[in-house]
Amino acid sequence: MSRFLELALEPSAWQRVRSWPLHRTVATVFGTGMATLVVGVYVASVLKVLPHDPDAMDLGAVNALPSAAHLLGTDFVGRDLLSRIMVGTQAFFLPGLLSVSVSLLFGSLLGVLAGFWPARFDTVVGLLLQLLESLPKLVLILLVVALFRADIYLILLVVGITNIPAAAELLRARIAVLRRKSYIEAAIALGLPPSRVILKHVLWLHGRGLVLIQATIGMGEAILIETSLSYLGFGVQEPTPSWGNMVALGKDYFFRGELWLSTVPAGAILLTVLGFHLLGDALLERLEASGA
Amino acid sequence: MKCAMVAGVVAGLLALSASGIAGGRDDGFPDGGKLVYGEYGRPATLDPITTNDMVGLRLTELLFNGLVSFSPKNEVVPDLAEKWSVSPDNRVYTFTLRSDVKWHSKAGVGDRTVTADDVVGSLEVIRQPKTLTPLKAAYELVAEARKLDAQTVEITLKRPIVNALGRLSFKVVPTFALKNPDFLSRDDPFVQNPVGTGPFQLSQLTDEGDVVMEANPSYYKGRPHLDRVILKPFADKNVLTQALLFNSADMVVEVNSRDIAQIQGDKRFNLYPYNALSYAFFGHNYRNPHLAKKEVRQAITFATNRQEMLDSFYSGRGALISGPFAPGSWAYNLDVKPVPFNPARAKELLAQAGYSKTGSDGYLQTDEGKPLQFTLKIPIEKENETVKRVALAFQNYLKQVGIKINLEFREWQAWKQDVFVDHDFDMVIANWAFDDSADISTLFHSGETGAWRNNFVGYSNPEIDAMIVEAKTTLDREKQRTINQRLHALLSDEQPYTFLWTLTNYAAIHKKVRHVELHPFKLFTFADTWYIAKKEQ
Amino acid sequence: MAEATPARPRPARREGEGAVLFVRDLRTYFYLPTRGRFLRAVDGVRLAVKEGETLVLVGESGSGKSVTVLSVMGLVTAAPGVVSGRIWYRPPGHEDPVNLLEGLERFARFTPGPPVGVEKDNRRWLKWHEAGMRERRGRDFAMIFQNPRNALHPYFTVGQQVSEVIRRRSPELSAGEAVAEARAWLAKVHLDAPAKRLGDYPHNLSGGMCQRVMIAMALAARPAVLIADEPTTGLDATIQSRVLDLMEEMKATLKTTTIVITHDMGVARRLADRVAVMYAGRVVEEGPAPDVLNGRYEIKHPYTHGLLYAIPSAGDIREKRRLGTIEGDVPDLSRLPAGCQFADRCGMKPPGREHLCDAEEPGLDAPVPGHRVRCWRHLRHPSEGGAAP
Amino acid sequence: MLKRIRRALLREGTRTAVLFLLVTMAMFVLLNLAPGDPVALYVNVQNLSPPEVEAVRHELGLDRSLPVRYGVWLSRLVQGDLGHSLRSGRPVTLELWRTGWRTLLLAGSAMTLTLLFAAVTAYLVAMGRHPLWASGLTALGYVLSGLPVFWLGYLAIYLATTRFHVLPLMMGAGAPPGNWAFFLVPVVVLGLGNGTVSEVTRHLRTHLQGVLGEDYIRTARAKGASLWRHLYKDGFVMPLSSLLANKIPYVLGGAIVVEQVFNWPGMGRLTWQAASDRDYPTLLGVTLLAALIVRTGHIIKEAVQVAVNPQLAD
Repeated sequence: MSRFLELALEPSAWQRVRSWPLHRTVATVFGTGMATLVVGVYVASVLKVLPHDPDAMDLGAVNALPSAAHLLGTDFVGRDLLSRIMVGTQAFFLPGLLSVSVSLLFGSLLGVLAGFWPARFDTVVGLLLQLLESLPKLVLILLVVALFRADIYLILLVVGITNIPAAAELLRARIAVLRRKSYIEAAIALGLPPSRVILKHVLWLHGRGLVLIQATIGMGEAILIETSLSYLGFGVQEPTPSWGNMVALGKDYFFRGELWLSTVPAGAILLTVLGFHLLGDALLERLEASGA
Repeated sequence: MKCAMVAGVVAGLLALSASGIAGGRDDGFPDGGKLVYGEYGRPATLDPITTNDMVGLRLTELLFNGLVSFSPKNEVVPDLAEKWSVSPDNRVYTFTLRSDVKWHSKAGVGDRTVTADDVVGSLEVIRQPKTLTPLKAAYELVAEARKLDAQTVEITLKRPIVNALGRLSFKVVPTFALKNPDFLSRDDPFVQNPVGTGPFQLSQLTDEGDVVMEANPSYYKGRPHLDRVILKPFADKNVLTQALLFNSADMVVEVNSRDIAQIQGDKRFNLYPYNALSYAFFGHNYRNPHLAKKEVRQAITFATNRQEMLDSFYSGRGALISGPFAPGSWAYNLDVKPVPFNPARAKELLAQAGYSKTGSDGYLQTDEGKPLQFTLKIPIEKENETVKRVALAFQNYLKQVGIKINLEFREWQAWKQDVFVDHDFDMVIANWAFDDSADISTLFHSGETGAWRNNFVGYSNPEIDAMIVEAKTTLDREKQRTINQRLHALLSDEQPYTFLWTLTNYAAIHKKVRHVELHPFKLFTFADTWYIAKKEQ
Repeated sequence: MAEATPARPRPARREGEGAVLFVRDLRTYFYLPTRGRFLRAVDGVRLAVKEGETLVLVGESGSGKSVTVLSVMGLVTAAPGVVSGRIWYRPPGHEDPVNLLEGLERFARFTPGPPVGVEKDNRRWLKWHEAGMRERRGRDFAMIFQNPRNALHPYFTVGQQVSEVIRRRSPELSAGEAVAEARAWLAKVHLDAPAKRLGDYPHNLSGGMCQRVMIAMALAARPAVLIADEPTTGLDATIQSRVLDLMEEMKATLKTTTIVITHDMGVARRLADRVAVMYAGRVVEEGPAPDVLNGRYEIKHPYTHGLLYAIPSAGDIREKRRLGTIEGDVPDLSRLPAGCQFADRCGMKPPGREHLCDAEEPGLDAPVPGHRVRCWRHLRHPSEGGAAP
Repeated sequence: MLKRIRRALLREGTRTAVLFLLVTMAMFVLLNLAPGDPVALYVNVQNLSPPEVEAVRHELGLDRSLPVRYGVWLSRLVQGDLGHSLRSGRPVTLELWRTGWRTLLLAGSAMTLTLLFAAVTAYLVAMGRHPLWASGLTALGYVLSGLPVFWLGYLAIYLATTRFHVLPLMMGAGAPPGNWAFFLVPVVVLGLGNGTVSEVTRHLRTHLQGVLGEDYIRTARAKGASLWRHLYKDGFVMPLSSLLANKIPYVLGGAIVVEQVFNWPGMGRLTWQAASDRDYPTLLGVTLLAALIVRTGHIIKEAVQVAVNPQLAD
């Protein structure tokens, strides 16, 4: 009860409370919805539940606008856009998860080290993270792609690695806050092994949100990175459909006014990334509001 | 395609080509005006020796001359050499140079004329192992180059060959201007700041990557009409077309086939077709037991609707071909007709070859009960998406007859490694660009199957080998033709390649530029005669 | 604003005779979007502070005392804060008081009781009100906050923060002079080595020092009304009493009209001339400090009684402990019961008349002059005749 | 204060030096893990016999051992010599020099735009001003962050050409005079389309709200002092400086794509070109320069924050 009055003293608090139902609820609902949809579509595509064969061409009807036969129209060799978009989820789904798990795994490891034993690890970990931060993602990816091969898993592995700092920093900050929380100190004082304390209190109680956030951010990024690379010619290669190479190929017809071809996948990207972003931000805000 | 670009350069520098209307500028056309032409990508180097892409090749055409050049009718015409004589055994060529050809006046070069030393030097530089140049192979045929006097050069060949003059059209560079006179490598300043004899001279290389060239006032054929020619590199083909449409460029050397219609409709531009003596093909790796079977190769060709692809991907701008020779070359056998599209026949052939059982997945089965499938390796073509489409369509066609094609896109360097060294592929899609000597020995002779050799499909057939050698060694043009015609017929039946088509490229040039003539792939050979009417400058 | 007032009805003035600040029927509600209801943080508070006297507001946290003064300061700008009522303030040297909530009606149609103040209009009013109040803050009113460490800006030196106030009060002073005066003020609040402190940042100072700086800063404004919100909260015991010493001293020397907010009866004892006890957004008892704080004095609101017997040791600033001593908890301010707000925690309902407590809330009335209380024990319902028991 | 800054710079500088060494090593190892024969870059290997290839390899010093090559390269690097581009033969340093500043111009302006957009939006939201604009801008930020940057670029060009009949390309020598679109459009596209706008905005907003909730802001208002004076340092300077430092890599990455679309002859195109050619020295140079830029950003941030926030001093 008294919390409300303390809140009453700080304007921002009211802003937050107020923005709760409007922004956050909508965001969370939309975000969750999109995420579920994407997963659903992914599963469907894996189970081959598709309106058309994504590779079946119809050179008679290329760059067709939506019709009953092709709900989203067809591409430059008359393949069904809807089917390809559905299958396109496979291009980033697992690789995206890979990159997310990489960044989370090492991120939380480093984060915990730096968070709990700053004296011992802060400098080392910090240096390591800064090393990763110092290398612009895309430059690094181009480097790797040129050196090895344009494999989406490889690319997103790199993305995952470059995302380690973000995850680590988030967790480190959380822990730094939590360590000052009496119950952690108490737990440690009570002689519980720090590892247990970390796992239970930090990772489990406070890390769950973190995982989700990283996941949402990582997925959104995975899609956009793949898209940029497709434009540069290093992305997922035809005929395997990816939203990226669909936009990239569609762009060739852009200036001729045939915007549809690249706008459909671009729209898919927008909705998905938007969904992930909103979800992630909502979660993050909740985490910030609840935490510290 | 890039493969073509490399092969094309080799070819390009050997090829017969036509030269500008000789004689000075008494044609009464006005001087002045500038021409901005858009290229996809910037040239790595600006000299004729180390450059290894088409952009550079076209550029050096503006900056340099060779001993001999060619008329539009493909006759060898004098260029730097005003006359020459050939020894009875066709091995020794003696050139007499013009005495009035000046190097571009540049700091450090001063005002020097072209001498025999330059010619001999250039040849030596090309042949010198330290020099990094794609031309090397082309000049292995030269035994020795000697300077007789300041204006006379004697070039001795290892063996007499047909059309030797054509091959001696290499660009002459001022060896005295090189950092190191006996070889040329890319860290030599010369490659970025070349000095030549051509109608235009390099004035600057802007930070934007534009290559700005100015008229060479003392060009021996007389000052070219255009004041400036500017090469403008672009990073995005679609944007390149936009640049043309928005007057940011007066010329695009190779128009996107999908943009041709739009430009055709535009009153401001002329489209100039030019036909690089080149063709595209699917190469079948004989090391694959299935592809080693003639029926399979034939079936694949029968199953592929090449005309439909040509029409839908290249808007029909080109022609189907039937054999290994450069279309339009004298060796090409017009009596052999391209294999028609006939899936039924393809199925028969496959059945004959022993593939009749169809698996659950709808693909034909091999004896091991695996689906009949091949891996098609495609170089990643950032500059040409259409190749992707061809590959896709091909995959689709073969699916109809029950052959499974796995597409594998490889980054360019890796692709070359796989194809030319490791021979790790079942099929490749590639493209040969030719010189007119119609020498296909490197493509199908069994002795050419090693690493970095051109017979990467591993085709081996004593009969063919014999014919190739015979055609190479004979000096009788007629005999050569008949042999080649037979070769053509045989190979088109053998189908070591699925021969696709030869494409017609289009250059789009603003109408204000007049008197435009284009060389098949060097384009700018006659640029010195182009002009822009006074009022349009 | 002064021009606008003569038109106003004057009963207000007769009531708050001679008061520098007279708050009447002040209501501050917050809209809770999640609940779709209003939170009645302050619900019809009535207060009067006379020239030079010190009024102490006591009550548990959540009783609305802080919000009351913040409303007076006009610091509850956060929409959807809805403020209503009258705050009569007589600037020094003026005859007529001005209503600080001037013009409220013009923006928000606002009837006492549940507000219908449309949020948008309310925001417009707040803007308008803010403009007026900014002028007064730091001149007519100055404030001392709890947790001085956080209340001082970490990025500015003590000197900057104090002299800022001084220059605002008297702009004619040069920066140098302002700093000099700031130094003087720091000396007045017994900050050791004031000259050196001027250049220090808050994080260089101890909590006690910070509070002294806060006090210096507030006093330096020479305000007509000084408001101290829990001045000792967030300090440890010894420091607390020193700060209180200081405040007593300042009260004696400067005679500033002061409102002190505290939950600590000890603080009230030391500083108060008058005391107002707040509960659930209302004043439940108000009168001279000695009477109200005297446990044996018979006129007493049960809640005050509870507080008195729950006086924490000076050291103990943990609210939980104190709350524990009065059974039950503060009612949900967004869903208030019909009768007396304290009824369900009250242990001393008037025998035989308990029904009143749950039926109807008593008004704040004076069984004896100058001492008001809101309790049926001391008041009689219109329904029952005769004098108070 | 100057002393504080100097100390901070020193600290940050040394760290940067260490990082730099690490980066170079990492790069070098990575480059040498690569398959394929670098010689193929210099020459069309098809036309060379194996011994000739070997000769070239030796010529280029590609046959020496890794550590040796690294050592040599590093010592040269210290003297500002990054070797020659395998593609053009020009010194890499020169290439970086002539392209670098363009990319800095592009990325810098874009970054400024991003932060400006975020700052305005965050301010409006946090202060509850012009709620319509606030939510509008927020929404816009989210949408822009969700779209592929090159698609936005194409859209921009399409609109510019069809609606306004200008071609927003870096045209250099052939440029029609006074064509500013070529500068503005890419900057806007990169500035709003680099995918970080929404995140930056959100971060800034929450931070700002936090600061507005601080006691000392309430104190300031109680003093009647100007809110801005007490707000800008903690509310804007601090977060903006760290955001600037943290987001540089993203903008540099986006620049690669945007430069490609708008024919902007900067480092991005150099990178792309080098990547497609396996131009080792250039790639190394680019990566190092990029890292250097990022670190510089951090140094600046460090200096600013120490200058603003006395607590960081000790």
